[in-house]
Amino acid sequence: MNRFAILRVVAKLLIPAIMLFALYVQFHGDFGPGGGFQAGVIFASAFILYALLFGVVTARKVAPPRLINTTLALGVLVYAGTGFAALLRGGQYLDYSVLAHDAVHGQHLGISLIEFGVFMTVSSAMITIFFVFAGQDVDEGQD
Amino acid sequence: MTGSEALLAAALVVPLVGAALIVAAGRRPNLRDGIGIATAAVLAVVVIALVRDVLAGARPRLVLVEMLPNLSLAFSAEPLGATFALVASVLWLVTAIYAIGYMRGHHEHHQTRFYAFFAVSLSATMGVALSANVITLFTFYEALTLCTYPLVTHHGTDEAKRAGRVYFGVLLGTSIGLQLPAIAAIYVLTGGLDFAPGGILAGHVSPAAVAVLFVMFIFGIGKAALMPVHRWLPAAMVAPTPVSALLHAVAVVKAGVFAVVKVTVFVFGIDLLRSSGSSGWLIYVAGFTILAASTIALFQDNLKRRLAYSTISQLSYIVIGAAMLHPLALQGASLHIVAHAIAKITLFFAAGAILVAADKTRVSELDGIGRRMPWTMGAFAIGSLSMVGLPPTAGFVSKWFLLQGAVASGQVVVIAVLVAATLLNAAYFLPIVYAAFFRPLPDGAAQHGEAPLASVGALVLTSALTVAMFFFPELPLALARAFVAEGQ
Amino acid sequence: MMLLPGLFNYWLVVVLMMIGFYVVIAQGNLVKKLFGLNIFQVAVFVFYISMGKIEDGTAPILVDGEPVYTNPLPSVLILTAIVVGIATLALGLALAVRIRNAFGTMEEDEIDAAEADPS
Amino acid sequence: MAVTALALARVRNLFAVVMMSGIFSLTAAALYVVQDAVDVAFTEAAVGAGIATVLGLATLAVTRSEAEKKVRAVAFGPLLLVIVTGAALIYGTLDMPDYGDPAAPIHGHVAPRYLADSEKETGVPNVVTSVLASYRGYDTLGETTVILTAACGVLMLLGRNRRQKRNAPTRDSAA
Amino acid sequence: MITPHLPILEVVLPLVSAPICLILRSAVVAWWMAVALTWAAFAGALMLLGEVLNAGPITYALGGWAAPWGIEYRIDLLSAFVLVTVTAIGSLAILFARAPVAREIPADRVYLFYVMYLLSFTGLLGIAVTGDAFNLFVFLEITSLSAYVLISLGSDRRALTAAFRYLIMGTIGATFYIIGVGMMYMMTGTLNMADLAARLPGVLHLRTIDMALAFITVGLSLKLAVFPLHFWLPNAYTHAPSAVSVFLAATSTKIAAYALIRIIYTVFGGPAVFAPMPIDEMLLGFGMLSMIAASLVAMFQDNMKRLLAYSSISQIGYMVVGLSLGNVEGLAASIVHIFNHAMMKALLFMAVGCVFYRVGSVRLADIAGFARRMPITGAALLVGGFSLIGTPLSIGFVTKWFLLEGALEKGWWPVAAIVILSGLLALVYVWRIVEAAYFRAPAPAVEGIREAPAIMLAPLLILAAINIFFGIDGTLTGDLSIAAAQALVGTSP
Repeated sequence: MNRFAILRVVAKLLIPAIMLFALYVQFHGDFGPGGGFQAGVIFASAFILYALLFGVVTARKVAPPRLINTTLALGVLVYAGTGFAALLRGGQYLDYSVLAHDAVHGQHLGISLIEFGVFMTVSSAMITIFFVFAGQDVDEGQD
Repeated sequence: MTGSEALLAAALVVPLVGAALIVAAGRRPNLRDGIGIATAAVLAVVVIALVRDVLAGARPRLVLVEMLPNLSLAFSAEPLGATFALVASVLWLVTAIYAIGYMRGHHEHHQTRFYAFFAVSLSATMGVALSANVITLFTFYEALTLCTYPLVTHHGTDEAKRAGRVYFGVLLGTSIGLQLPAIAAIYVLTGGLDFAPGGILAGHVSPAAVAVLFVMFIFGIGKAALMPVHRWLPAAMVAPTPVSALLHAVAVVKAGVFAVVKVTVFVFGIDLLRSSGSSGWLIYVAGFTILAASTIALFQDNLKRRLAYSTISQLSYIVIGAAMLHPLALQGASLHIVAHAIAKITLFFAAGAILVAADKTRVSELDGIGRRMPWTMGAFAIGSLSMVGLPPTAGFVSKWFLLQGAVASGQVVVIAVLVAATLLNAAYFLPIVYAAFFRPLPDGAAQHGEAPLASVGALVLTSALTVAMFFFPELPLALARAFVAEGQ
Repeated sequence: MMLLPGLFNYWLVVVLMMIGFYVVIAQGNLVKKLFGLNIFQVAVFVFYISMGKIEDGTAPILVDGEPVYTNPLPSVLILTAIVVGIATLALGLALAVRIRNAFGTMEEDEIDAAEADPS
Repeated sequence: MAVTALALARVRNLFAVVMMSGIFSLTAAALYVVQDAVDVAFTEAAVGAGIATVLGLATLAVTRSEAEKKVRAVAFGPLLLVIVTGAALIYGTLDMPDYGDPAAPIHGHVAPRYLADSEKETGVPNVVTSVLASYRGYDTLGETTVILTAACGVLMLLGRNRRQKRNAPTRDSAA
Repeated sequence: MITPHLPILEVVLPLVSAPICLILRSAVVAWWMAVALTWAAFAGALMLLGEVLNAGPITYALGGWAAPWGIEYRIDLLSAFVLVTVTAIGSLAILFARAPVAREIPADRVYLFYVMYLLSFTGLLGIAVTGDAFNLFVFLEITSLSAYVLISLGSDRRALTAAFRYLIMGTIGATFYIIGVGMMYMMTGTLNMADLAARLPGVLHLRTIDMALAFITVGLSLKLAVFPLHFWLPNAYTHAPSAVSVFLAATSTKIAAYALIRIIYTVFGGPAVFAPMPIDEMLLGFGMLSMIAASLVAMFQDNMKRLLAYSSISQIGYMVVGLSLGNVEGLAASIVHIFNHAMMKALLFMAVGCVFYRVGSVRLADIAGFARRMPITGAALLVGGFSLIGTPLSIGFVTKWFLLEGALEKGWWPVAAIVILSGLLALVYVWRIVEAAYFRAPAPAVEGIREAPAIMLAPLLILAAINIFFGIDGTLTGDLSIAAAQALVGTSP
């Protein structure tokens, strides 16, 4: 695996950068292109890169499937929960305007929340899917 | 709910309750058979009471449930239906007694299932007889087909299953394929399906449509066994004899001709058919069926098959009676429902008794059997006379009216057919009687006596009824008159 | 492409769609089918985006003084549709892997043959 | 693009197919940028060129397949179907407004309100984001659910611990 | 607080329950949750139906954005009726599912099965209530994706290829659908169904709109499995796990039929749209072909599930023919058949599932004579069979009656004849099952089996009761569907 040494070093530098970029995309979505979905994909690609270089087994240790599963589900729950929050505050489902004191603020909060939900689900879904695919070899090898 | 409405409901429910009780008592044969007879007796009483009410002018009506908007399962009693119900219920009582002797004497299996379906079939028959609209009639007509299927295939042999398929295929095929669309068409054309005096189609349809619908109905009612949709009836003869006797001489086939008469009179209306002239062909088809079936019967060696073809031919008497569109002929048709029922059931009972006691099914084996089984063959002789239409039997009465109707409406063809059919009937029944009594027993014939008492008692009773109807035709005649009066 | 007049853009999209469609229905390899499906869908996405385009428009990120924006709605729809597309692709590939494990092949005709022979 | 697509249709090497698909997506993404749909372009690049390619390669790696086994003649039945469908589509385009026509009905009904009011109503300058997340937020919830479905589905189909099942004799339910 | 938000809760509650099950990872909890949610959804659907009957269509603006800008839920009589149907099936199938799922699915995946089930259920509900053409697509895909997975779980490896083919065909169908929606959007600038309906008449003459309708129709017909587009269906239903066959056979094609009715009648305004395009004749033709061809194929099947699958295609033909007649009766036949067919097919697949559970096979030769050992299952099969044939007093008759009425009202005798003929063919293939079940000597595999467990029998009996009850008293469903059909046809200018 030594021949990957350079790659690994570069990757170790790159991966935090990619994650940071993902977060930027996440929060910049309001003003420029981007949003939860794109951020999720980018975030996931950081993991995928990690898994490619260090092996799926190691990657699974960093991000245990169980945790990923939970965030996968939680993302949808955050999204749907935002809708319920709106309901509880007397608005229609997913009506963010009621979430804060004034409508625009509420919208902003709501959009951020659901974008975060999307981010969680998308990133964990992508990681899950990749791990499962890439894990095929590993799992078979263990037989 | 008035008294007669309660009777109407009871007529439908009693057999069903009976069936349930029969299943419940399945493990105790004596109790089960007792329940069977008791149910039949209760039904007979109920129907007789109902008939009395109907004769007194009551026309009870009962809407069970609305199946679809403007389409309900409804029942009512009018004279023709009452006649049919009366025949079926009284003869069921007799058959119930007979069946016990037969089924036990013949060691049939699955007797509980048999009796239960028998009772359910009777309920369906009552539904047909007492239906107040075409859709109810159709529904119970189909139900009757379905619940007699297990009876036809009772033996479970390959032959029985094959016969069952023919039975099922022809009956359901014609009814779904022809009758149902005709009903739907009538519904679309008139917006209703209730039977009404004078018919419901008048003024709604063109003569051409009347003709088409009439054809669809006549052949859609496969149970009337008009040629060429008669094939199912001989096939059904694989069933145990009580089934052949009650269902394929009385309930099922009469449900067919009953439906033909009822639809002719109360849906199309005599006047409409007469004015549109779209029913004339029926006389020829029915006439052909009478003669052709009689001729085929002549060559059948299997006794039950011979009886089956005889039934096909006799059913067409009723159809021809309806087709003449004449009051007297209609009375004849109504009477013939009764007359043929009691005579034919006698004949089937006799055939069953011969099978049980002597284990014989062929006409050619019956030489001299009258000496061993005098009661059975005596009853058979009476039934045969009635089939031929000779006095002093019921068959004479109905044929007389048919003939009168034919004369009055100037239908020479019908007269000719009736005369020819009489000769043919005589030709295929009387030799049996002759052989039974006057030919010597073949050598080495097995020793046997009469069939079980229950069976013999039953067939003696029905033969007595056959004769009685000749001397006391008041009740069926009154019903027939009331029917014709209502149909006008 | 922008310079081409009238309906040409749509026609091109149609051609793309049909290439994808052809790959889906005519090709035997399961993976190839899936990627054909992908092309088919992407072509449809292009179709949507094309219809949202407005001449001399700019991306719908509101800035002061820009009068004409491209229609944002198709973009939104297509964002959703892309996600659906990748979901379908992932699932399809997963199925393809399972099929490969079960049948030992990813060629449709070989699978058909294996199915006909139930051993 | 058409070239890439055609190449994809003809190439037999599956590795190349996946790569072609990636290139195709990238081209599409470029096209989106040209058509002012930057968000979509971003996504297409990330998904079509990124994730889809990676997944495709992973599949190929797992199944250890490289090329289609057979050379296929052009299948005429499907070709005919495709031509008919394409012709129908072309026929459908005939009444379409010209590309980029500002007077097209699509620009006249619903969209202007988003452009005019969304900033006021949601405080988000990127209209695509505001429509996606707020006006049509429910679609996006559905979309997230689709992703969830796919992830669960893949887990279910290929997840670990499948070995017991695979080694068990596959019972032939139909046989 | 709940009542005004019922339309959305109806869909979102099952939706959120799926990820919750995913987190909890427990098969038992997942099952109970699915039961609770489906039954709650059923109750909600009934309440919605009551509300629609009392107060007319309900609309619900999601996110508080008014209709053409935001996504709107719109529940009219038809939606409510379909909603009740789907939730009824969903809540009964989940009861049925537990035992066979425990047997057919590996234990560590069972909770995922219920997650998928709930998602699929959510998707179906979402389709039924949405008033937005694109939103319909999104939920259609939720249903479809989960359906692919569910089907692929069958114990036979052919389930995998069946699911794959379904995936390809289903995605093509969905893509066609969005092509059509895109064209409509292009010409009208809106995606809201009601808004589309208002704006389409102005552009109905355009070729683009013709093609939009054509593509949507073809796309949905693929999902619907109308005759030449049915290839995915028989394998999918045959090889899917029992519980999945029950659920999908009873709901997925029905929802596609609903969507087709919705698009043609609500969006395009009903019969008027048929004038420039021969869509109705084509649908009529293919519907009739479905009815006959699929029945003919069904007659020769030895695998009961496959037989039923082909019969489904044939019954789908009824719906297609009904909606293509373009009159109230015909449309009512389609609508009532959505309910009727769901009920009868669920019943039949459940009965077959019970047999499979005990006998381990669904081939006619292997299950011969089972009805004597499993009298309740046998009787249920019989009831379902009669419904398929359409004998009076069964729900199948209600459909057939409406259909005949619709065809005869237009004076289309040949259509009536085909309907009748298809019923007769149904008689043949149903009777093959009945004969095998009752009148054949018991097969070796049948010896010594018991009746299915109570938890499978309970939904089976409920369905059988529904089949009989609504067959005897069809006024409720009949009136509802006629009212729904009138509302739809009445919207046409």
